[in-house]
Amino acid sequence: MSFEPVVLFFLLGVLAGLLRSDLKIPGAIYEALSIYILLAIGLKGGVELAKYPLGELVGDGIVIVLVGALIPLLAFPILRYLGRMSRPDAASIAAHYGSVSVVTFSVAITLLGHEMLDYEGYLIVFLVLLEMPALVIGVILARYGRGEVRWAKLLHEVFFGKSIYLLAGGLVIGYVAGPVGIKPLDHLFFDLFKGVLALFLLEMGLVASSRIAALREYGAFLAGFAVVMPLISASLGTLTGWFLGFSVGGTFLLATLFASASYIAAPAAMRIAVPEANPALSIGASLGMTFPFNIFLGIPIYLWMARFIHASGG
Amino acid sequence: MSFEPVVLFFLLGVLAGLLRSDLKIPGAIYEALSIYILLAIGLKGGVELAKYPLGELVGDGIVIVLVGALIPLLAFPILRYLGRMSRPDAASIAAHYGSVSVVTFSVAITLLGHEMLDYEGYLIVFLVLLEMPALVIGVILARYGRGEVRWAKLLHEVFFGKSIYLLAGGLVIGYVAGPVGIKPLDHLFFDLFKGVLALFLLEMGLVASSRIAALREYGAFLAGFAVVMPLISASLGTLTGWFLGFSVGGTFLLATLFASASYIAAPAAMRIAVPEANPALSIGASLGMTFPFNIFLGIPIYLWMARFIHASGG
Amino acid sequence: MSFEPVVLFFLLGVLAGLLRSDLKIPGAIYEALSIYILLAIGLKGGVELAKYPLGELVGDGIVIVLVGALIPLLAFPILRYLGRMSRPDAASIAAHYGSVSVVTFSVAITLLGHEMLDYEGYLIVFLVLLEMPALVIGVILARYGRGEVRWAKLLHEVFFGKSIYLLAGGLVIGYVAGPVGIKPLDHLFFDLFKGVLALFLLEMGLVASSRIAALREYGAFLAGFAVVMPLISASLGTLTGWFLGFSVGGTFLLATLFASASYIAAPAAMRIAVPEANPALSIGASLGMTFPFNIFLGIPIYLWMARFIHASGG
Amino acid sequence: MATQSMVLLTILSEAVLEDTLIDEITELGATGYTITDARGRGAHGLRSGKWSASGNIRIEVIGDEDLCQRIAQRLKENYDRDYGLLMFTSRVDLLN
Amino acid sequence: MATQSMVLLTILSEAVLEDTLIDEITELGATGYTITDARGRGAHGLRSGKWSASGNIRIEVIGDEDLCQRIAQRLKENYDRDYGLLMFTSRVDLLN
Amino acid sequence: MATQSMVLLTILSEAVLEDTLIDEITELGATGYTITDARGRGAHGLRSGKWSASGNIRIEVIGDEDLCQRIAQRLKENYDRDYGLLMFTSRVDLLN
Ligand SMILES: Nc1ncnc2c1ncn2[C@@H]1O[C@H](COP(=O)(O)O)[C@@H](O)[C@H]1O
Ligand SMILES: Nc1ncnc2c1ncn2[C@@H]1O[C@H](COP(=O)(O)O)[C@@H](O)[C@H]1O
Ligand SMILES: Nc1ncnc2c1ncn2[C@@H]1O[C@H](COP(=O)(O)O)[C@@H](O)[C@H]1O
Ligand code: NA
Ligand code: NA
Ligand code: NA
Repeated sequence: MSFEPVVLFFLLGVLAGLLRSDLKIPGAIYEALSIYILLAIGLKGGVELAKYPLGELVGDGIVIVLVGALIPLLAFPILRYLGRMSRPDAASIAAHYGSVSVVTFSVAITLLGHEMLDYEGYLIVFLVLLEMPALVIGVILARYGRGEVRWAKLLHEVFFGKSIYLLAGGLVIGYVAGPVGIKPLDHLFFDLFKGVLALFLLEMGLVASSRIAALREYGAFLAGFAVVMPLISASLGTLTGWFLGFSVGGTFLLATLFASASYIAAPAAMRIAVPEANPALSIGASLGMTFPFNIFLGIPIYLWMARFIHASGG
Repeated sequence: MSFEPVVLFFLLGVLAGLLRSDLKIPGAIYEALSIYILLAIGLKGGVELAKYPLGELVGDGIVIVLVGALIPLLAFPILRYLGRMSRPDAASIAAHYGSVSVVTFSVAITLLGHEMLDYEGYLIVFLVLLEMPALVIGVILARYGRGEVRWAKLLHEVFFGKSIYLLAGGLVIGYVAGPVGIKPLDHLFFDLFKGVLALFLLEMGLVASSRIAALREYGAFLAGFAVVMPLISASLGTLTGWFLGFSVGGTFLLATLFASASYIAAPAAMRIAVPEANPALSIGASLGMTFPFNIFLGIPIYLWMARFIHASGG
Repeated sequence: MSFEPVVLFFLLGVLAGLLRSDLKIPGAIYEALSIYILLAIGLKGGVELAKYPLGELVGDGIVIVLVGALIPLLAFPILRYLGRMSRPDAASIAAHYGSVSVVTFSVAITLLGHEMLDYEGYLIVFLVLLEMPALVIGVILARYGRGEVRWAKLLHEVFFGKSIYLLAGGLVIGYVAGPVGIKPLDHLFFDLFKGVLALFLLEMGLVASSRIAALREYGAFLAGFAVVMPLISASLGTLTGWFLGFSVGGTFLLATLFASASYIAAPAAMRIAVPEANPALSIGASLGMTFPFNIFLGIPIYLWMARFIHASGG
Repeated sequence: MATQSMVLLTILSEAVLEDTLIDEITELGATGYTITDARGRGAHGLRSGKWSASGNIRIEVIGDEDLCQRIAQRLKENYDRDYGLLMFTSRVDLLN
Repeated sequence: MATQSMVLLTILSEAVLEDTLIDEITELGATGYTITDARGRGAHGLRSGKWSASGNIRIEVIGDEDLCQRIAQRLKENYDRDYGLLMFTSRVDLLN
Repeated sequence: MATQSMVLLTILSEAVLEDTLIDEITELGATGYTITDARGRGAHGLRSGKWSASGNIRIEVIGDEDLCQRIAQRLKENYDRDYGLLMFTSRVDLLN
């Protein structure tokens, strides 16, 4: 089985929350861990990106972004008409599922190391590129035909919100400095990465345990959505990766990217741009349900899917 | 001499406090450092434990826990009748000395690395196992014959208080993941351990310097107790280790475990379960006196004791 | 060109501030990063110092401290008479420029590693030794002939203020423990140094971006001073290093030391000792202008100066 | 603008009691509360906040006279003897 | 000692609104403000402060009756429906 | 429930003055105080709390009218000119 010990830290955090342990990770540490993870992933992506001729990536990039943009457009009618949710809620949740989760992605990369599978390193760029269209589509869905949109605020939040800003900043620094220039930073940003990820998952578990309760209040539909939607998105991702001729590792990563839902960047952006949406719903679904589903069950499934399509599709 | 440079950081902290330097380690950092140390020690213990057949350890374990339970039972009458302390104070202090200190233990392990001595790795488990009986005995001593005990709260605090929870959680994760699974976390949790311990000792020094004053108010008896009690406990530990056929390193570690007094887990539990005890007394003694005594003088003495009993007892 | 990737993190921080990103580094993390950097530099200096016979360094030390003391004495009349600043403001700014910046120094050391140039390791000691005379001279300049000086408070702040205290404490521990004793701390304090410096520069960038505005209010004179003064001081440092027979690396480091201006230790000390000086002026100049000037332009210039004087002065 | 006269109860106590006090306050019917981290000194000595167990918290509860009285009564009975605790009320005008 | 009677407006709201609220307050003419980090519970549920997006802030503004009324009015209109928000005033004597 | 009418003095000032102000307050006879970390803006400009030297503190002292006046007087004389400082009092009912 594709088992990754770091996810045990998530369980430890969830249990601490459910058992009402007095374990708390101070807010300042949470901020520091997420700054670290965003920068480290960005730097890694930038170093990888430097290995490829940028021009050749444009075609693949457009395909990936376009297919990615289908996800919120698919999620919205499900939520609005099947789930009978209010328009702002449906739009906000759709934006969360169109966005991506850096931590889910990190767990997937960690697993690839474990399984010694290569992957197309520049995929990290899509952590940045998939965020923006999803959020913009979410806002359009919420506002279409009614009231003005705070576009300036939203776009500012999308580009200069700390998640995207740090990821993109790391990408640029990694790209400019290259593997040699980054070398002295390797000890901090690469060697320690998995350990820090473990600590971050502990924190995520603590937070998620309080979100599971919130989710329960909103019934079975949302919980079901939070499990089925990632499977749909992952299937889209698997097909896209295979269509673009990616390796097994790359196909798996793209599926995971599509399947993951944001719980850091999207909540902040939606709170500003669609404030009438209830954040407990979107965060409850993405963090309380989809995130644990992905790291425990989804990721092994997506790896199996990538292997299956490569074996049979050959 | 068995000299460990990390203890100089403790001195640096104490001096900063005494000289009224404006050096402060923010609370959030203190929390983060202690979460790190508890998890790292737990993980190390779990990995070690996986090397032994659990069944064979049960016998030794029972002996150690039973002898360990003698410590608070011994300390209580000394404090109550020799020291004329109130029943709750005597009981609370007894519980602190029956409990153990993770940091003292870490300094001892660090010294063993320095001296290149092996030890029975599963001893780390007793950081968890010795805590519980000591705290329960403390509460019984405080309450015996008077008023009800908040058992539910106490037991919750004992098992799910963050110290025990993180140690035990780390143990389980380390045990499940094993040396190979833990490998990618080594950079964070093992390589950096000693450096982080140095920073934690700096903080401990700052805190201890403010506790020494508190201790002074309560006179010579408590200060004497805080030095003599560890020597008694360490002797018990040395005999027990030798009786169980431990190596020199293991005997020394057990002596240090017994000799150490808690200043993280026990204060929190006693504040809830025996609130009428004055926390300044127990923390003053354990952190202001016993902790520095142990890391500067006690640890070299206990190592000498272990070597002596092995040389002569052979 | 002598380009050091870590300075890109400073740019990232400045941009985040100017673009009003919501990126914030929590205060507790800022404190922790600076404690780390001060201790790490101190430890490194102590280990280096242990390699030299202390006695032989005294002569060089006196020369360096005396020349260093010229800097505030030079800066004061420029600020007071050319810049028409109030006496307290001129004195406080002079003290900042007489003091030194640990982070600028760290960037310089990092560059030497990059360029594989050796240097006289004990120069780290002057991070401590140059601070004191500059602050005392600053206070005398502010108070000369008017009102009493809070000497006790000032001297306490100078010696036990956390910057000097941690640097000096690290020096002593590094010296006492020596390279072998420090070895187990290397992973934390040396391997991670450059990565932590990158994070600290990110934070510095955030802070500096808010200071640049403050500087603008006070016009061109101060901005000019903040660029010209480091060049004067660096020239003094280059000559001194060359006169003392330092290597190219050592000459360069001394020039950088002289050229750097304090924005951690000096502001705290001046706020206590010369409270009527406006801190926005001194911090605006030293952090908003001189610090970025030094790390982007100054440091390459000073390296060129050191090489030039060694090539031609041979 | 319509305002409503209410009572603001401020509670200063030990951080270790946070969950316990919140349970009491909620049980007695408060519709909300606000907590900030604090440090300080009082009859129970210095609470420096330097390490986790030594911090204080500052709880604010807005409610009617009766609610605030009941909360203060309960906390006084259960915690005043053994823990650092200070409580005071003032009149405020609620604006929303 | 000369004192001046003023109004203290206390605003409890979501941390994510910090910059926005400060812009509003400044625009309406406040000469200053003070912010502390907080957590709490209210009609919008638990705001645990456990992670960045879930914290509250507590803003204090000292001003005259009129300023405080205008600020409260504006915030009520713009944020009360969609965000956690509680505002109250009290009389204080300014000492400097 | 027996209550006692007291004065609450709130002091907003620079974090760097913490030890100094506490010494003054204690010397003048306060039996206790409570401190929280803060940030803000006033006549001395923005104090963002972004880095150590730029934070504010918020000190609360409960005492009688006279004590609070004496503290305010002393702080005004010694620190008002050169440091960020704002002080105000209000009446509170002490409950324990
Ligand atoms: N006179 C006072 N003024 C302001 N805060 C106080 C005062 N006395 C006590 N406190 C606060 O209340 C907490 C508990 O008080 P005590 O029970 O007196 O130790 C202290 O740690 C302070 O934070
Ligand atoms: N009754 C109350 N007493 C004190 N603080 C409250 C109260 N109700 C709400 N709050 C605070 O105001 C914030 C927003 O309130 P709400 O809009 O009711 O969710 C909460 O998160 C609390 O911090
Ligand atoms: N009008 C105000 N309302 C609330 N807080 C203020 C006000 N003016 C100043 N402050 C606070 O008091 C501190 C010092 O004020 P000042 O001396 O005016 O710079 C500021 O940093 C703010 O935290
Ligand atoms: Na997605
Ligand atoms: Na013990
Ligand atoms: Na200088």
